[in-house]
Amino acid sequence: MQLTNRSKQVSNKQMTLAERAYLPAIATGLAITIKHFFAKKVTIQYPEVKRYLGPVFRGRHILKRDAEGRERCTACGLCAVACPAEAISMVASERQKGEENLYREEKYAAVYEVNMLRCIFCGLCEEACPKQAVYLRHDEFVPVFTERDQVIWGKDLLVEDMNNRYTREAWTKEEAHVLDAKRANGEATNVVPRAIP
Amino acid sequence: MNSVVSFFYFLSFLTILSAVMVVVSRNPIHSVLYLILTFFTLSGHYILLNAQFLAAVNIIVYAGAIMVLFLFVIMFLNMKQDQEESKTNLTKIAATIVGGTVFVILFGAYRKTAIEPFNPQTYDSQIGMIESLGHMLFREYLLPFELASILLLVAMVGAVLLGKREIGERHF
Amino acid sequence: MLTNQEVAEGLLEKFGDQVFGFEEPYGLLTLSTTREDILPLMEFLKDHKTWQVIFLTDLTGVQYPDNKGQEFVVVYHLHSFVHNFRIRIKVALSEADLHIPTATGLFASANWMERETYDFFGILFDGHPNLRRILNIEEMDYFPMRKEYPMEDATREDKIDALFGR
Amino acid sequence: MADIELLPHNVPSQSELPELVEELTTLNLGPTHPATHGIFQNVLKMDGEKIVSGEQTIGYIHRAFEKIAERRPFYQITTLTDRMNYCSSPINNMGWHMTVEKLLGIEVPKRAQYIRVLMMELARITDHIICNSILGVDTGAFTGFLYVMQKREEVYEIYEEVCGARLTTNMGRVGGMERDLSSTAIRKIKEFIKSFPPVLRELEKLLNRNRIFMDRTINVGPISQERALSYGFTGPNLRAAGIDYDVRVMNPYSSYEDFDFEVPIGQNGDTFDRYMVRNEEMWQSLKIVEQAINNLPEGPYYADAPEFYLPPKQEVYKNMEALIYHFKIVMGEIDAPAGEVYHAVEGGNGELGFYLISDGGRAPYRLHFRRPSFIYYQAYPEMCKGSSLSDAILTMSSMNVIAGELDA
Amino acid sequence: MKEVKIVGAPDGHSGAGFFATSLDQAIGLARSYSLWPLPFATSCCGIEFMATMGAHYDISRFGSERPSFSPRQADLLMVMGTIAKKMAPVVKQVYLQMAEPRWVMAVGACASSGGIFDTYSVLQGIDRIIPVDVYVPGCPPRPEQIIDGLMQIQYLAQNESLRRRNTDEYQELLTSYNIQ
Amino acid sequence: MDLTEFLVKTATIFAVFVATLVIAMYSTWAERKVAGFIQDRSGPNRAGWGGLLQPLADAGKMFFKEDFIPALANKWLFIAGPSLAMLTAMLASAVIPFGSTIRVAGHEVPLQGVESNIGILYVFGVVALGVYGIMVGGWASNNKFSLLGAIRAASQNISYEVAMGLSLIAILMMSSSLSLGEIVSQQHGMNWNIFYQPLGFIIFITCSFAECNRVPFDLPECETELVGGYHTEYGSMKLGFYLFAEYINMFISSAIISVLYFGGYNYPGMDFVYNQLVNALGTETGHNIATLIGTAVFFGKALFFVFFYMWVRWTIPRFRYDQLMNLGWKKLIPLAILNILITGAAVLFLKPVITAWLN
Repeated sequence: MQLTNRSKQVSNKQMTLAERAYLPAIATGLAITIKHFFAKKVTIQYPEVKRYLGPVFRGRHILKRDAEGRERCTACGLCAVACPAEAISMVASERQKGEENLYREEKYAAVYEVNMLRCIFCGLCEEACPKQAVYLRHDEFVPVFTERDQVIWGKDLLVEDMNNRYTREAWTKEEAHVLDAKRANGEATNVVPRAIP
Repeated sequence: MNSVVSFFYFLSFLTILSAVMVVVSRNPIHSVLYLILTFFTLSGHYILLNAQFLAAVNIIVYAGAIMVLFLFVIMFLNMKQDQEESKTNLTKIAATIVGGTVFVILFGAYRKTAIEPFNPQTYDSQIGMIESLGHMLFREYLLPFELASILLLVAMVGAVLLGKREIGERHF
Repeated sequence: MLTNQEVAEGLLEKFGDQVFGFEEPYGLLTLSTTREDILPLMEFLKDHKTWQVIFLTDLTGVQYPDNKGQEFVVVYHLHSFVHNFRIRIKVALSEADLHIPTATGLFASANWMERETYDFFGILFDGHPNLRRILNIEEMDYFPMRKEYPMEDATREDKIDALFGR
Repeated sequence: MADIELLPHNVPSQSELPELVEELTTLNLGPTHPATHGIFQNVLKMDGEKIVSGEQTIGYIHRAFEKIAERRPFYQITTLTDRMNYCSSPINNMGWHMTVEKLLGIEVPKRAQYIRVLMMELARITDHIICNSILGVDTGAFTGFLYVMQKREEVYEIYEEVCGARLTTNMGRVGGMERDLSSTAIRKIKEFIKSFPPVLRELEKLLNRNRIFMDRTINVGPISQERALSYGFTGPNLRAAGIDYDVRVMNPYSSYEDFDFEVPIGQNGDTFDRYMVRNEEMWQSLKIVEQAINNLPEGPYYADAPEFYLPPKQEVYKNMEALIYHFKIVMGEIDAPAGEVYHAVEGGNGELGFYLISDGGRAPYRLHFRRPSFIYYQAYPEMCKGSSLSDAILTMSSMNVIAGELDA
Repeated sequence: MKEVKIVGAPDGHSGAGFFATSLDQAIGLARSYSLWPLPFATSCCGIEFMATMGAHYDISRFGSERPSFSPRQADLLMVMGTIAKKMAPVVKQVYLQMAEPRWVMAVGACASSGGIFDTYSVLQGIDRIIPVDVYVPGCPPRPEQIIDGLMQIQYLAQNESLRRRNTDEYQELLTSYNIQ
Repeated sequence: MDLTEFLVKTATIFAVFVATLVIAMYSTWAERKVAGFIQDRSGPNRAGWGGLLQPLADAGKMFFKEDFIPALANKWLFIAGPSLAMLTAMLASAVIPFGSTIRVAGHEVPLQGVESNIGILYVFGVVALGVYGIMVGGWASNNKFSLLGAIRAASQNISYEVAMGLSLIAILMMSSSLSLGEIVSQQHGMNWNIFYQPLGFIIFITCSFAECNRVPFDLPECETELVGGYHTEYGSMKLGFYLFAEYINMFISSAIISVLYFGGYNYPGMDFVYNQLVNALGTETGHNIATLIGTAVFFGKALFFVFFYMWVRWTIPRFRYDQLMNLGWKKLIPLAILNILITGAAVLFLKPVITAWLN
């Protein structure tokens, strides 16, 4: 049945004499494989060499603090709603007097838990957050677990450590876009090179 | 009793034992495996008789090819214990009589045969070797040899014809 | 090029008021028929000399629990490659009498799609050669895609519904 | 712990299968057999090494996509489509977005359409890479598989640059893309266009004209045009039978009418034809990628539809109106019209259709996926009947049945 | 290219001309570098396992590139992808067919907990039917994470007594899963 | 047989044994490394430097893995299978001439386990038995995949033995001897049989691929069809024996190929080297060192063929069963017979002419 004028017959089942004799094709194959035998290997020696995963990679979660060390999260619950895996749960709480240096907004998440085994790292929580609080780190994975009761991560593991802050080149897609344009013009130079050979 | 003789007795014991086991084993696969062992010990005897070529050919042809096919067929049939047909006493008695008769005939035949004693002066160490065997086959026994080969060829053609018969394409 | 108008007129001429509910949502000719006429209708479309609607693209069921007497709808999508023309046919069924003739005689592909529809909704396809569950385990005693049954697995341990307001 | 009841694993009993001569043996291929790739069971009745009849059991990874879709807002359904045909998830994602856009009546700007085409064609390449090289593995040639897998790795790097994940990309949004194509991504795509052909040619040299491979595949599992149509074949498998049906040509979407490409067809729908059609489709996809990247139009990468497309983050932080839209969209409270849409795209395996019924709520009222491999896999017993076990396995792998798509 | 970490000799008593180490440690070490996986790949994670086997990540560096599709020969059951309730008895069957010592790795969200598929047809984590040693999060996990999981299994293998499998705790664990 | 001779014989046989085992062991490592290198990856490199301890790790693991016998299997035969496979594989190395002679205190000790005048028949007989291990094991497992694998292995081995034997006859016609030692010494220097028997060589190497169950003839164990083939039900060291036997077979057949077609321990210019060494180091040491060089050359050739096996394995696809049989019966056997005819004609008519011309 001819439906378009773009069709093209691609399958040729007639064998030539050389193809019938097995050996030429096998010799070609052997030549290809021996060429690869002496070629440079592409393997990344993983635990020692780590690969740069790109600026937008979706790795482990982090709850950001602002420059003064206050938690950004205001427990609006958008991330929990946006989560297709229903992995995020939180309990909101009112900020008390004297806690202004701890929490940025009047409301904060007293409990913020992510079930790391339910999470599918789709990045919808990061996109849903209106307060620049939830991010998926581009430089770290969630480690493997050996017990099922380790997998629900509370704020102790999620909130950013002020001594070891998480930075990345661009926080939103627009920033990433702007930075990328700069880099293309040669203005920005802090490009982390890929670890692969 | 020197080492060769004791080895001979040991081999003979093993041969008879495994031959008996071929008959006695209930599992056909075991029977076949014992039969292979029998062939091995027979090859041992050939070597003792300085017929190395015969020993090797015995292993290649019988143990290596024919018994593999036996095993093959038995595996395909995949005999089960309960499917074994019942052996009536009549068949048992008949089998015993037939076997006994064969034994008596063989015994009678060999009893009359005079075996030449071993004489180191006239003994030709090359008698079982390939050269003498080849000379023997292709000079003195040329006609029987060729006849046997024709017989085998006919058998082979017949086997191929029988094997080729499939549904829808009958050859005869 | 086959137009919706042309096909609709042709069908009305042939089947009269057995075909009804003509619509054109997003340009796709949609019509309804009864379960007595679904097979003749599809056969007519398939054997039609010029239309040649020979391809069953999709077959599925939909449940409208509030639409009393017509709780279930079986939807057929057909396609004519030659004219690049698609048509959607619906048959409404009542929950009390969930039977519809099978299309496996016309299209071999209907086999599994009907099994899937049976598996999900419990719609019985009369004359189907092998109407068993296909995706779910045989021992399942309900039809999971019906609106009244829950989606979630009852045995999960690490989720609390109250936290999500769901 | 072990409180859930495990039901015995189902094997069709002797009585359910047709009456057979006693000599036939039953061979249970799967669900954990190495050649079934994904998971499905083939119960084959065999006469020696010849297959007399077959019966498939599927549903081993049935995940109830359609049920979940009824509980999720439109934008979360990409996480489901991702996992349907996981070898080419961007195609599924884009197909879903286009369906919703059709429902909402959004016109996507040209640049976004081109980026979508780029991603879809790269996805098609990865899909066919997997299928063809696995066919090689099933014939015993493992090495070619690893050569082309290196190239697939490069495509995954491109995805990573575009969306941040390798396989389950969650790419694109209703109304456009989630972010613009970065210069790194463009550079990588251009590198890929250069570096892919030599490797593909190597695979071709290893297999295509090797007599062992040709003997293994020619006239193995053929299907005629009539049977293929009756069984609902689409995509490469239908084209291998000689029917040049391609949704990209017949119903162009996302600016496919701008691109110049050919539709490869085979002769009699056997394994070799399927292999060759997929092989040629990789070249055609590469051609499309090349055209798209060279003619990438300037302009916005998302449609001007503030009530459906998330506003820029900077606006959300500052602007009240943007924040309200943001909340509405994330909560899924968009004003979708009621109606029903069928939209099809050319997936890795054929016509991937989305039949969406919306009642105006936050989630689809009913969403049905027309999954090509589910529909054509039922032809398998007919295709492998009378062939040997080895042929049956090659037929299966050349059909490229993806379990996620099969069972949904 | 950075120096590759090579396994060190196990702790032992070395002296002039002799080196003794406890059998436990030596065999643990041997086991950990010869973990033949049984890739029980049902869906997306299986595709990532292909990438792990591929040239870039190369699981063979750890001596585990020989996939044993026969459970008798496998040491490590890698469950990758969604396990539906229809599939669960098969997984358990495969686990029962494996010979000791055996380890189980649940790769990806679906195998570990059900992931997004909180539905009537999906098993909410394979640890309901078989004991799991290592859970790898991610949907699907990157090949790096799968290798992390493998290294964790190696660590378990090295630090496990030769006869742990006869201990009461282990028997209790199996009993809790109705495995004898 | 006096005691010294007995001890020397024992030592030689032991050395041959150990050499075979070590080479087979490291063949497993080499297989993984070669596969890795061909596929652009690095292969095992964690267990020891460059993964050199990998075979030990595998062996250690297998020894201490639970020994499992399926409930429905035939216990004795299940154990006998791998033992037979290992036994027959090990037997063949006895008659391979690894080098010429070593002179120790006036004695000439041949570097060969057993000097037999039917060496080649012996090898052939042992190879013919190799299939029993697979058949018995496959049948005893009581598993359909195993049985299919075993049956495939048996019919494949029997079929290819015929072509193999026929291709050998051409060599035997040229050398008019069945002794491997004799065949090697006839190929002195560069007078290798490959130059006279290219067709025979191709047939022989194809058949030896089939006898070793290697790609493209690995149907008895091909993963995608039969899971593990005949060893599906085997685990622990029993599986180890099967795998090990395969590598031993591979080494043995490589050694046989180099003995029959590539001159064994002969290499061009060996007379010159020999004379130089004898002149420099005396008849005893010089002779011994020359022999060892020859042995090294022999191992080089044999290992190259082991590499060739792996190289082919990772390059080409495998046959289907009927195609394999067609190739064996309909192509290789007629070709081998043709080769015999050509060789016979050449030996009868061409050789006298050439000899006359040379003289």
